[in-house]
Amino acid sequence: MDWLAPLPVAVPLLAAAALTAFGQFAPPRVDDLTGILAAAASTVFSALLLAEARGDLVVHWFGGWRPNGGVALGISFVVDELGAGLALLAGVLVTASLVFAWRYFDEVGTLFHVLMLLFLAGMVGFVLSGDLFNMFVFFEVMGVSAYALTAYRIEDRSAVQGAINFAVVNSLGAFLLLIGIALLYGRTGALNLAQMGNAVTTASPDGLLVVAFALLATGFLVKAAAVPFHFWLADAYAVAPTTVCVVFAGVMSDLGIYALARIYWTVFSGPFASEAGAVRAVLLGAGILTALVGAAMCFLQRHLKRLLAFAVISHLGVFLSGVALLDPRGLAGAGAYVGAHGLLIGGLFISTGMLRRRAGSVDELALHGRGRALPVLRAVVLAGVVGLTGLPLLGVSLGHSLLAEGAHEAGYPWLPAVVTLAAAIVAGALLRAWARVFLGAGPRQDALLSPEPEEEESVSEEPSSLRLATATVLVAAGLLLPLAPGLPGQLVQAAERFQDRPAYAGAVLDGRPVPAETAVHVQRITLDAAFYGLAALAGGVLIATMALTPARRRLSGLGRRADPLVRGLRAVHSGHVGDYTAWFVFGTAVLGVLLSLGVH
Amino acid sequence: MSARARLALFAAGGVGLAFLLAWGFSGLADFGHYPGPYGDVLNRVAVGQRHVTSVVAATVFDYRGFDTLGEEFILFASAAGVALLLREARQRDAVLRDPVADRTVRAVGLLLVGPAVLLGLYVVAFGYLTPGGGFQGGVLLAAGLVLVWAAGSYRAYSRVSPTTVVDLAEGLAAAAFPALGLALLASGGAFLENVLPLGTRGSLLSGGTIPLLNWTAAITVTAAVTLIVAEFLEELAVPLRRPTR
Amino acid sequence: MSYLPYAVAGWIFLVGLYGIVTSRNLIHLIVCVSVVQSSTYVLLLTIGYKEHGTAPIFKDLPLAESQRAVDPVVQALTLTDIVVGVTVLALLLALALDAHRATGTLDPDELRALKG
Amino acid sequence: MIVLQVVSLALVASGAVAVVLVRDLARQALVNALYGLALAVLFLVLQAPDVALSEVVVGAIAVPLVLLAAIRRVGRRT
Repeated sequence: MDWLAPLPVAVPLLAAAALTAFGQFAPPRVDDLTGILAAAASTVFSALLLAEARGDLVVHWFGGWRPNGGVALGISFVVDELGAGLALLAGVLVTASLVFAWRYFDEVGTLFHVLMLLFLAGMVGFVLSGDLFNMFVFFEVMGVSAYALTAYRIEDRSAVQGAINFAVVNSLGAFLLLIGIALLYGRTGALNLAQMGNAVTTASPDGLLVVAFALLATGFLVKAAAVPFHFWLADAYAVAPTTVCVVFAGVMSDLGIYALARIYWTVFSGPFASEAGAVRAVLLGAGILTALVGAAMCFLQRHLKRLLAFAVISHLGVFLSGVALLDPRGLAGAGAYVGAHGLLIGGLFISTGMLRRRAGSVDELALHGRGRALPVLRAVVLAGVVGLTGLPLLGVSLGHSLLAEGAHEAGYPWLPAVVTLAAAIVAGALLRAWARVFLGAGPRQDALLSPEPEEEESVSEEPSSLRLATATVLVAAGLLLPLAPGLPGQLVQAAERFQDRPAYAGAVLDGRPVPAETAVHVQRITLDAAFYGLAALAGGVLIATMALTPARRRLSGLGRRADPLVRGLRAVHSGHVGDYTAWFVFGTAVLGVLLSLGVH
Repeated sequence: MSARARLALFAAGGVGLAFLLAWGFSGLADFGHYPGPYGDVLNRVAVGQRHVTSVVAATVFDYRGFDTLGEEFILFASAAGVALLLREARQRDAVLRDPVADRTVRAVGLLLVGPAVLLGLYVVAFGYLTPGGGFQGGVLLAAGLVLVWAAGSYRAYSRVSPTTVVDLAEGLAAAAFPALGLALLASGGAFLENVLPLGTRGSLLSGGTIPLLNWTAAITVTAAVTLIVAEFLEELAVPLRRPTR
Repeated sequence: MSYLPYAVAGWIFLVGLYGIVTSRNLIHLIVCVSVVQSSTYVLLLTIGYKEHGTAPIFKDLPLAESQRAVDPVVQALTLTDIVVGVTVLALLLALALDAHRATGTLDPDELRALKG
Repeated sequence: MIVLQVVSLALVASGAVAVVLVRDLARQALVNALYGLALAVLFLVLQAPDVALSEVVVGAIAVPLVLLAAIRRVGRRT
């Protein structure tokens, strides 16, 4: 069944090319239909691949060039469960967003749909590829289409600037990937991940390996928006069309974290085995910093899409922390988080899109009380926010529970408390915005929040039931995901296999089946995790209440004391591409030097 | 950040990055001592396995042909992206201006069209035997088409490469790559696995799928580069509007 | 001397970044991005080079000769890299033209609609 | 390492500096095209004729074309 592997990539590529060739002659709606059908087909193939990857890695050698004596001649897709799961998530979100976009992008002919399909193919190829340079190629397929989609509204100056910041910083990240690839190629004479891993299994972690890992990790962390490489994300997600944001926020950035985990476990886990503690500490530091900075910035926003963008950054920090534990439960936790989060945040972005179309704005203060007439949307958004915070058994709670177990095992028992703090602040911001928009709570002015340029649009349309249904389905799916039968155990088993380097190399290079899995016992939610989830929710309600009621004066008193910090944080997010590049260089150096010092 | 603070931050990071790069590069083999094995293996087996004389072409269109598929679609995405971003000039009916007024320059330019196109075709055709190939030749072919624009006038260029035809060519050629891959997959082999006869080593018909993919790439590249350049030149053909704010 | 080519690649990388950080014009900045990228071409090709090596193109050479040729793989990678470079450059330039159309400037100091 | 390689490496290293330091857009486009040719020479002496040919058609034809069009559009000094 390895013939399945190329299909989720080849089908959208073929559809994009055909749409370019024939779209100009086709009647209207053909672009919508082709887009949705191709994305749905890719989703189905990814789902089949996921089922196929349950038993064994799915390995497909392009051109039929099977490896000879441990040397790979060609390129392979190597599909594991976590990768197939991400491909499935990408397919679901692209399909949903194209349904949401029905009839909306007519003015540009087929271009929008062509780019969305290429974007999907890029994401899926990136997670399925077992070849480091091929990953770079798909990184760029994904990137080039994403930059263009971000600036869709070319008459909006912030959209164009957001796209420029996105394109420059991500391109720089891609160049770091290339240098890392060149270093590894110079050492191992290979590009296949399994072969590279075999070549350095017993090597000592010397300068070349440490630097190669640091550069590759940074390149992927740029995509995953770890602090201080995160600036572009808030800019791009705030301005991209809602349809595109659904996919950006729901899955694109997560792919960076997946790739980081992938190269660590297939290539570097051998030579770094004795120094894993240092790698863990550095990556965990980056994850925690990202979670907290993202949460703080989230609370300071009034532009709803930018607010959600910083929430995404905070969540990415949590995913990174899970992976950084270098433990199966931590990785499984990150996987569970990513799945639930992708669906829920997708639903929330669609909801902001509906608000914009209904009330002509995505400004929390301008929208004050204007959501009162939308009871269904009100419920959907609240459900999404609660699911993102961690109501026991629903939404991200499974992720949190697994991550907490992993943190205990890895010797970081305080990590869940930090994650809970970040989750509470994000929940506070989201609930504040929800209450202001949908209940009309709180004042209409708030000096604490970042000023936003007015961009009222004079549109007012009834929410279409198709769009409302899309948002509802995504939020419901995200909420109920942890209840899928057998999911916790499967995730942990998948994570254990993901971290089994010899089995991976054997399957890829020698066609050996991976060892049968051992049964694991996983609780759907631990008592600790239930407590932390409720604490985050309670903290969020408290923070939102304080932000909206007379108690806010006390909060702003607190705010004054923290004023230099807040102002500094704001000033750093300057929107200046030169600043972002300087931060990029600085962050790369810090990450690299810390890893070097830690490993040596 | 002030310009000075930005430079200071960059300097601090730059020193660290320079140190890191130096440390990493010091672990490489000395210049001129490529350790292998990937390239050495391909150099040994490619001519025998694929009956072409350029191992780079065999790598690009066969061993690592899937990279090239991705690369083609990067170019394809860029053409679509540029068309999306520069759509405004295309949509407005403005008075079109000729970019080159001098008649002698035009005549020289037109004279160059023939050589550019011939050179492009040659570079494409012999790409898997000698240096060159679909990409390099494709850019030359596109340059030939653009010369018609620069030397003639915008309207003449529009006649030589009307968007409809270029879009059709680009889409069909780009589709051919994954379609061929899927066809070979359906025939029981792997995606893009060659089943065609390999021909005599060194002849134009050697290499099985390699010449096919080479020409596919050439058409895609010609069309995509033409579209991209045309979008930029169209920007010049319409007068600049004052910014809205 | 044997590490000079790698040092040159590193140098180009940092020089290009310096250009981006200090640039006062988006088009200048975009060209600097392509300079950063060109360092990866140099690095890849120098890593695959062999002393006294020939280009990996074989007319009627005996098989043993093939082992004197330089690495064809890095050349294939660099070809892809160059295509990526020109596509990203074109896309960034298109974005710069849009920014200019919307704001009338290309100075990064003035293109800061997204703050805080 | 042969002399030709050292010379072309030096040329490329200084070419990159020149491209970055020239602030006038049209002049930078010209210097950038020359830098592309220097890279092509380096690739040639590194026994990579395919890559050199690519760099020539990209660096000396495609990039200058779009770059000059963009510069003409926005005006040389902005």
